[in-house]
Amino acid sequence: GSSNSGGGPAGAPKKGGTVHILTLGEQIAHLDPQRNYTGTDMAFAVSTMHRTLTSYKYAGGDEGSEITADLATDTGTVTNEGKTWAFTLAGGGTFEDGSPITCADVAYGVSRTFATDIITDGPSYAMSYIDVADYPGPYKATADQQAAFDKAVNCVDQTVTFNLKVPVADFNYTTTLTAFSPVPKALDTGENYDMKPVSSGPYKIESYEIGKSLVLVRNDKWDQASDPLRHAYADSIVYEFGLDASVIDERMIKDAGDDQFAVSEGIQPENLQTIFEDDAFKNRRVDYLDPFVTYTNVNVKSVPCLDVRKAVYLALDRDALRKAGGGPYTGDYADGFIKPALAADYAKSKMLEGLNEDGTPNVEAAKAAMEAAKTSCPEVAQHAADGLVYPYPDTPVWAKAIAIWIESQAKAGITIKGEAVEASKYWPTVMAPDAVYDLARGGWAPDWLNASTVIPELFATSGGFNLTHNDADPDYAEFQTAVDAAKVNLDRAAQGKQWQELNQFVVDRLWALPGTFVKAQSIWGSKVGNAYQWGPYGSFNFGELSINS
Amino acid sequence: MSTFAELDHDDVVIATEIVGKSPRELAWMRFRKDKVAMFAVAVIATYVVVALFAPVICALLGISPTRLDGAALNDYGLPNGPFGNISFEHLLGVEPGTGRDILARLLYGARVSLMVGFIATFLTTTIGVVLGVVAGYKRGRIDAVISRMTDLTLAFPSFLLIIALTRPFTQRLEAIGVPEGNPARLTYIVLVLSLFGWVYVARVVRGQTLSLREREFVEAARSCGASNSHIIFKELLPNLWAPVIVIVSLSLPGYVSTEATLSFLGLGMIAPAASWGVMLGDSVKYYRSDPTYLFIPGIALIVLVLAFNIVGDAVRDALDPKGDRQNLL
Amino acid sequence: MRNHDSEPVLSVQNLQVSFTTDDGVVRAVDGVSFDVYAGETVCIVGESGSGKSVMAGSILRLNNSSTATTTGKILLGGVDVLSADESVVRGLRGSEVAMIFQDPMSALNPYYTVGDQIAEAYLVHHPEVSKKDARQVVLQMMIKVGIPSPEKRIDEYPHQFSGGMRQRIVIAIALINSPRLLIADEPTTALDVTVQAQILDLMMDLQKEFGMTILLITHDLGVVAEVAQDVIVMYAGRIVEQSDVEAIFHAPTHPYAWGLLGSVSSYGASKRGDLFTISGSPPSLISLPEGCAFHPRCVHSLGSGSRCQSEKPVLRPVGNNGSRSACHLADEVLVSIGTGTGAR
Amino acid sequence: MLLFIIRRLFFAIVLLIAVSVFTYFLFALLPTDPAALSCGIHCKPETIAANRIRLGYDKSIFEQYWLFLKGIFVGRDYGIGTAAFTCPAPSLGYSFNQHACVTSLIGETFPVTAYLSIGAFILWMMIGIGVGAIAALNKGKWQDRLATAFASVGVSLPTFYFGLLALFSIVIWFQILPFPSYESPLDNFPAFITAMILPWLVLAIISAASYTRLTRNGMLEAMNEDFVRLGVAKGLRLRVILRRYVMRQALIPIVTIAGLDFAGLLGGAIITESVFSLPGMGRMSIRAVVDSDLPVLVGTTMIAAVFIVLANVIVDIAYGFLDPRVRVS
Amino acid sequence: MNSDIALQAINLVKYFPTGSSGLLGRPDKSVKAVDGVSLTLRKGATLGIVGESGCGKSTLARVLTRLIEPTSGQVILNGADITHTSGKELRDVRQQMQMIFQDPVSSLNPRHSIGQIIGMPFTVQGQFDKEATPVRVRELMKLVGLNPEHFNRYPHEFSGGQRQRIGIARALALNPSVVIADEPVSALDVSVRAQILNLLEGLQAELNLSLVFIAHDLSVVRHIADEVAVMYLGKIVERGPAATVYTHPAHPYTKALLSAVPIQDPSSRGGAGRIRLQGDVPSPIDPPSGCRFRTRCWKAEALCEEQEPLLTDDGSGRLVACHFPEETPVAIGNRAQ
Ligand SMILES: Nc1ncnc2c1ncn2[C@@H]1O[C@H](COP(=O)(O)OP(=O)(O)OP(=O)(O)O)[C@@H](O)[C@H]1O
Ligand SMILES: Nc1ncnc2c1ncn2[C@@H]1O[C@H](COP(=O)(O)OP(=O)(O)OP(=O)(O)O)[C@@H](O)[C@H]1O
Ligand SMILES: [Mg+2]
Ligand SMILES: [Mg+2]
Repeated sequence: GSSNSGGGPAGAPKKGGTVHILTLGEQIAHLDPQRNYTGTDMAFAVSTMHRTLTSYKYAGGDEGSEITADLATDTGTVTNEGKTWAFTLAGGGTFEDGSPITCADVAYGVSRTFATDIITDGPSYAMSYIDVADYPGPYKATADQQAAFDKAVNCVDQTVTFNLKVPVADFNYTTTLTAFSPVPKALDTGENYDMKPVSSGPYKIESYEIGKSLVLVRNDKWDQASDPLRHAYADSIVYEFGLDASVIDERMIKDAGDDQFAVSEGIQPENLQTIFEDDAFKNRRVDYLDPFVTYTNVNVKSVPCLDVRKAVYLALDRDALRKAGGGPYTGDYADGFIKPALAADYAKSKMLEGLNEDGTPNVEAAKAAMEAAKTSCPEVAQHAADGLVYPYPDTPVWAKAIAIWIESQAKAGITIKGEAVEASKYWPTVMAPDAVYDLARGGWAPDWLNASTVIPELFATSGGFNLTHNDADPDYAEFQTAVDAAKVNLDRAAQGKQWQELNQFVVDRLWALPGTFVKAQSIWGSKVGNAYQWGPYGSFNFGELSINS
Repeated sequence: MSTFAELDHDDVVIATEIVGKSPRELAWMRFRKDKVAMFAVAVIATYVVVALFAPVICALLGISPTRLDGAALNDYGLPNGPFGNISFEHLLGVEPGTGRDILARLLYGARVSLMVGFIATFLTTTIGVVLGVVAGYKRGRIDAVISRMTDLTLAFPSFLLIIALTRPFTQRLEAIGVPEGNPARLTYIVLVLSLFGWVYVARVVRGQTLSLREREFVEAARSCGASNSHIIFKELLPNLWAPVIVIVSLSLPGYVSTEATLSFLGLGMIAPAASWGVMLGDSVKYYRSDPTYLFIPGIALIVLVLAFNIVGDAVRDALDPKGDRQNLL
Repeated sequence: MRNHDSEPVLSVQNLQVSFTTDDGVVRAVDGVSFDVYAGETVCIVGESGSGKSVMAGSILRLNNSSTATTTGKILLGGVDVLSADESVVRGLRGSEVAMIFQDPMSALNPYYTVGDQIAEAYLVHHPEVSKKDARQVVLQMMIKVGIPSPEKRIDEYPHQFSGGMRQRIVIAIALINSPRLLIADEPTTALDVTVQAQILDLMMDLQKEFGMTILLITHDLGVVAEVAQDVIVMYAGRIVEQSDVEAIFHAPTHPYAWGLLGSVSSYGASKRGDLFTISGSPPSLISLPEGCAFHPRCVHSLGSGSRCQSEKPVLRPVGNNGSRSACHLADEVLVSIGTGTGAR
Repeated sequence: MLLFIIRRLFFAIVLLIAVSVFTYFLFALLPTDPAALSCGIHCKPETIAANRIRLGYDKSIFEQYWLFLKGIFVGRDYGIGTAAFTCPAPSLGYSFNQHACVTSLIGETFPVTAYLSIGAFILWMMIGIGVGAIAALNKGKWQDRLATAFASVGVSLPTFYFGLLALFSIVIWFQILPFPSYESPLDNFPAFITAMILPWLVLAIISAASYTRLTRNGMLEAMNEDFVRLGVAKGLRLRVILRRYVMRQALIPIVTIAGLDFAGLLGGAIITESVFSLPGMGRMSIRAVVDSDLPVLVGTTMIAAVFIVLANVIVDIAYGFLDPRVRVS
Repeated sequence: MNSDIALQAINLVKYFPTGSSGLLGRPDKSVKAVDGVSLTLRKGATLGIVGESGCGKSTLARVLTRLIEPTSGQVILNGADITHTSGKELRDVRQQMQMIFQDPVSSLNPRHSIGQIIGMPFTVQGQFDKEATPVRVRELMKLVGLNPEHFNRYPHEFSGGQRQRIGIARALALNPSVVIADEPVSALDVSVRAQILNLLEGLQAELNLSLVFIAHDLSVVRHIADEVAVMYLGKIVERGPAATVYTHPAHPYTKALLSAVPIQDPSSRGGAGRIRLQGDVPSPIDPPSGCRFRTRCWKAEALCEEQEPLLTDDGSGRLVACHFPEETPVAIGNRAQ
């Protein structure tokens, strides 16, 4: 359970002031709603600039994970056995130029997702769900293609209807993504929309300089009455980019000047002791479970031997890894890939026998497993002894982690060949179809509170983040069938059960080795109010931050 | 007149009063008098020896640069004891996060840092001296070509290029058979440092050669029928050691420092290998929670670089004592 | 020696200059005393390294290096230069006493026009004069030292001048304040003979015009013969002989002076007349031979165990023409030369 | 003189073209595929192909270079269909990562780098020459030793280490300055100064070192010049001699090197900008390296080269003004 | 070809390109360092060449020794044209003809011991022999009056005169028949100068060398030369038997040069009839038209500007390039040779 607390002294948040966000990033990955697909950035964009059809409640704790209407009047109507979803706009919303938000703007926004040659990096749900073929996006579409799209996503008055290829039980969760935000066609600048998207929320961009700052000011065309969710306490929000991680922590600890009005995006492991051992920070720090689960993918194709996978898992010094990340603050040892926060889908799974609960390696058991492997699959065992290729992002943190891997696996007679990959190019590199590896790290947060955004994504061949090559496993067919069944099950409780079983199915086969249910820590300035962690995104609800004078 | 051969027996008497010493010996004599410089030499020698025998020393002390010591860390992953857990077991404490022994990592790191420094210096010096001498001596077209190469090399923002090309070129190197990982990276660093570094050596050497070649002993050698290679290698080169030694001693620390910077940027050595750069880059984060760690690699580097600088200055003074003649002010 | 009624312009008394070096103490000037009287031209001759320049430099305290030790007295118009305040010495430099150095190529500041440099020397001792007036003075001076079209050349830089012309500029700098004493340290050695002749003539003309006293350092005896009244011969940091010019050329009292004269060829002599040589080379100033520093090269040396090898000769009057000599055997040498048996 | 300048400029342009060719081909032939990198986690072969077209890497390298060159003079079009747009001349390309024309990106970041460079340059010249002069005037005394040590320590510290150390100690331990946070001097001058003073100092101290050395040696050499002796013999004051005779000569080599160093800085003080979070060109270029943002990389490299080459020309011309001997009549 | 002639130069010209123009900075002017010089050196004789600084003496020496290629003209050594030899042949030429240099400091490699320096000719000629070479070097050292025990010493340990002896020993190493000495005593002290002059003279007699002796000071050449050539601005203005030239110079320049040398006799001070030349030597880049000396010549007339005087025999075995030479007394002309 997460200890999610609201920040600052009690009492209703006040209006006014400037909130600062300190970050080491050089820019917001994407401000273009259709390209925005990272937790923090979505929390930021949704709460300040990009209203969506549906959203999560603006609250901390479990309540924050509840779906609610935003632009729409309700959380959507589903018909046609889950294949048709309709949302009616509540009306009254306006863009920053004063023009009203219409159904056409929503449809246009969605259509942009399809222009993959410009609109990169965004989620692909629209493309996989919406029932249209060969649509190249609005920029290049011929009239026919556009007409086909308009049929799939059609507007009648202020009601937008999505016609889907497959039944999607929780499509209204999908629409919480900014990819379903409206974009006024007349103001679309394509490639450059990323730098200055048109706001539909309470704030708009005053200036944006990559590597320096993003300044949001109040959008005077925004009407509180039309927006049931947002409060927009602060007068302006300033994102400060490109700061050194240590410097951010230091500024937060020092809490001087404008930094009293600042929040940062996490605490470096080396400073956790300072912040969590000192009561001076009691009211402006939080330690919470964020949506992420970390794990290690095993390439089932190149390590087609359960004994070897077991040996690796048993030999792994998870305790050392956790310490390197800040001890218990790194997170809890995971027992699978579904976090307890996904209450409907989570059940404690039965872990590998011999795995120490305290995270220390069980060298004896690992050696035994290796011995067993030498008879059950001698070639794979030899491969493990020769060296398992493990690409990792070339960062200081990972430099230590890989050292721990190498050192702890060596004790069981397993060699790890670390391969440093430039951090920014890590994912494209390991996800390339021809990438060579035996082990690969993974970390996943569900897109919404349904393991349908976890198990199929991570372990089905169609999943966007399957690094396990598990189709080489003879059991894969069985798994696939079960996943397909679970996906279209409209009975949420029964579906949850199916996910639980599938989770156990993967844990048993060790297609991936569960790591931790990640915990995160945050600190905010002493004058910042309303600093709660927003569950679905695992970050502050930036738009709701307030300033206590 | 008596025969001319007899003329000068008095000369002989006088000349014997001068002690027979080669210029090199004289320089060495002067150098030896500089206590600080001798100490610096001792420091460098210690570094080299310690780096060479790192495995032996670690074995003797029972430490290892890779062994994890979770017991030396607290729950936050920070060293348990005061001063970064300096103890008998870990003479310089342990690395936060992993508990690896800092002394052992420092010793092994010295190998990388010194290797980069020495090899890069060797390469730059060799290339620079050869091209510089040839350009200065041959003049004409060869000089023009080398000078244009120099101009072109200098026109590039070298550090940016070094950074930008690290990954792709390491991959290229791996593709052509350099062992993956650190060997490839080391090769790259050394090569790229040499690629941009030779220019400075070549410029100095060319300038020196230009003035040397006007000296009559070069002409004398030619008038005896000496080949170009004889003149370059036997006549000119011995006279270039002085400036070259000075450049070497001043550029070597620069290379060590650049390696450190690349490592800091995550372009240096790959885990679990240690290099001072990796350690420096890592240690700066701990200035609050483990300041001891912060200072250890920093001091190690500064002492080395300082030693080289002192030696470089002293060598120059020893080789060129005329700098002492300050007549007026 | 001529009689001098007046006070000497320059009186050097027991001057010693030594430099501490890595290899030992260099006794560049080792107890030198002499007087220079108004209107005279005194030449100092001696081999390279015999301490001429160092001695000359001391007169204006130019050897202020941290490694130099200077003792003795140098009286310039009643002021002891060696103990005087820096400001007093600065007042003397360039106004009372001016210097010309050997190498005109490097003696001029390459970064300023020659006009500026001459004017600078004038203005520093005439702060009340305006730049414009100073320029007029400089032009006058340039005409005096024989620089053609000075209006044009005044604004040129030293590198645009030939060696002879540069030396003229240096002379202009030296003379612009009409100094009482001009110290010229080998002013013509770096020049060609034809130019050397021009410069010497110029200096002598100017001496007449300004009534200066000149202390001329040279190692060219021809030059001495042309201009000197009094001659000082230095060897290894000491004065070995001081005589008037006639005496030096006709009756040298020191074997070194004698050898120096004999070893120089003059084009009047005929071919294949073997030159007399002083064998060997000058001693190291760090470890001078015991006794007379010249004895290892001296044809008259009395051999081992003699005074020549054990006792430092002092400079003393010899003969009857006012010469002073620092040779134990001065009188004998004089006689032998007189009879012409000294030459081998 | 005019002909000389024209000739130098002509060579500069030739050199720049060579640099542009080298840079362009070097980066373009790298094995990394920017198209594959631009779509992150969700790369599918079709997306990569589409991206390649979007980024313009589908064209041949020669065509790309031609477009690049043409862009400099007439601007360049990007995008497709209704989403097309233009980067006006002089266009150095378009950054798909930063969604901006490279020229305007450089226009935004360059002032920061320029302020940083100019301030640091002034400071380091003052410190370097001042300390060097003190050393020269006190040769062999403790002041000299101290200055030499300063010079050695200065060059021996890697910028990132010294920078962070300075930042932590001055801002955190001694709390003398607030955390630097860049503001344009036109908006908030005091904030600008407080943000810049530390990076200025750090760069200054690191770079001043070699100037201390140069000044010291240059002055000592100058003091041995005959013309300085003549200056003393003229009766000039020490101050005048130092200024007009000694410094004037010692400064000439310094000007040469300072010009090039300054140009090097203008090309991006990469590490300093990163450590102090200054939104300058250096940090932008390192970001471009990380993102494989080739247009920005090529652009910044070119700009840096322009500065270096230009500085060379200016230094050459300045040389003529400083040293009348070099002046071409 | 006269077998009595050791070295002959025929109309030698050496121009050094200089200056710059155009975008590419190609040289557009040239220094006319040697401009049509013809010489003959008889076997066993000494030819003195005098002239002021920059008149082209060293350039001439370097062209003669083939250290640089002449722009035009011919060099003939012992009957063979060596103007364009190269490779092996050139190396043989180097054996026959050697050079002694002006500066005793810069002509010896400070990093080499005396043994190495004097042995260098053997090394570069490929005649180095572990046994024989050191013996020969010691012989040479003795020959020039150096202590053979100093074999392993370095140049900086020797005085100027001794260094010049080292240079001479090196020049003699390969037993050359012709030696060209480029101002070998100019940098030496008066007292040492005489030693070297005597040494050279003695060696020449003993080894039957043919010697070209270059100096800028007529009085030095006087003692050693049989014949004297006077150079002015790249050209020879007067050439002839030493006795004739010294006692009865025909060219005004020679006359001026002689009279400029200070006479070592205080009694003849301020003597009448002394010629003082005005001004400096003009630039060799664009020398005066006609007679090059006319700008400084007190006899110059319009003819001198228009027409270049040719080097012509005035009947006494001496050649002079002047439109208005001094008269040569016939008696003296006959006395020579
Ligand atoms: N600053 C110094 N430090 C050490 N030794 C010095 C210094 N200045 C001069 N000497 C030495 O003092 C001696 C006398 O030198 P000085 O320059 O006076 O000779 P000189 O007679 O002028 O010779 P020259 O004819 O070559 O000019 C020389 O041996 C010289 O090396
Ligand atoms: N390599 C060269 N390039 C250009 N000019 C040269 C070169 N060598 C000599 N000169 C010029 O040629 C002319 C003759 O020079 P040279 O050295 O032969 O004169 P010199 O008579 O030997 O003079 P000195 O007495 O000074 O040695 C001079 O003007 C000189 O500047
Ligand atoms: Mg002198
Ligand atoms: Mg010459």
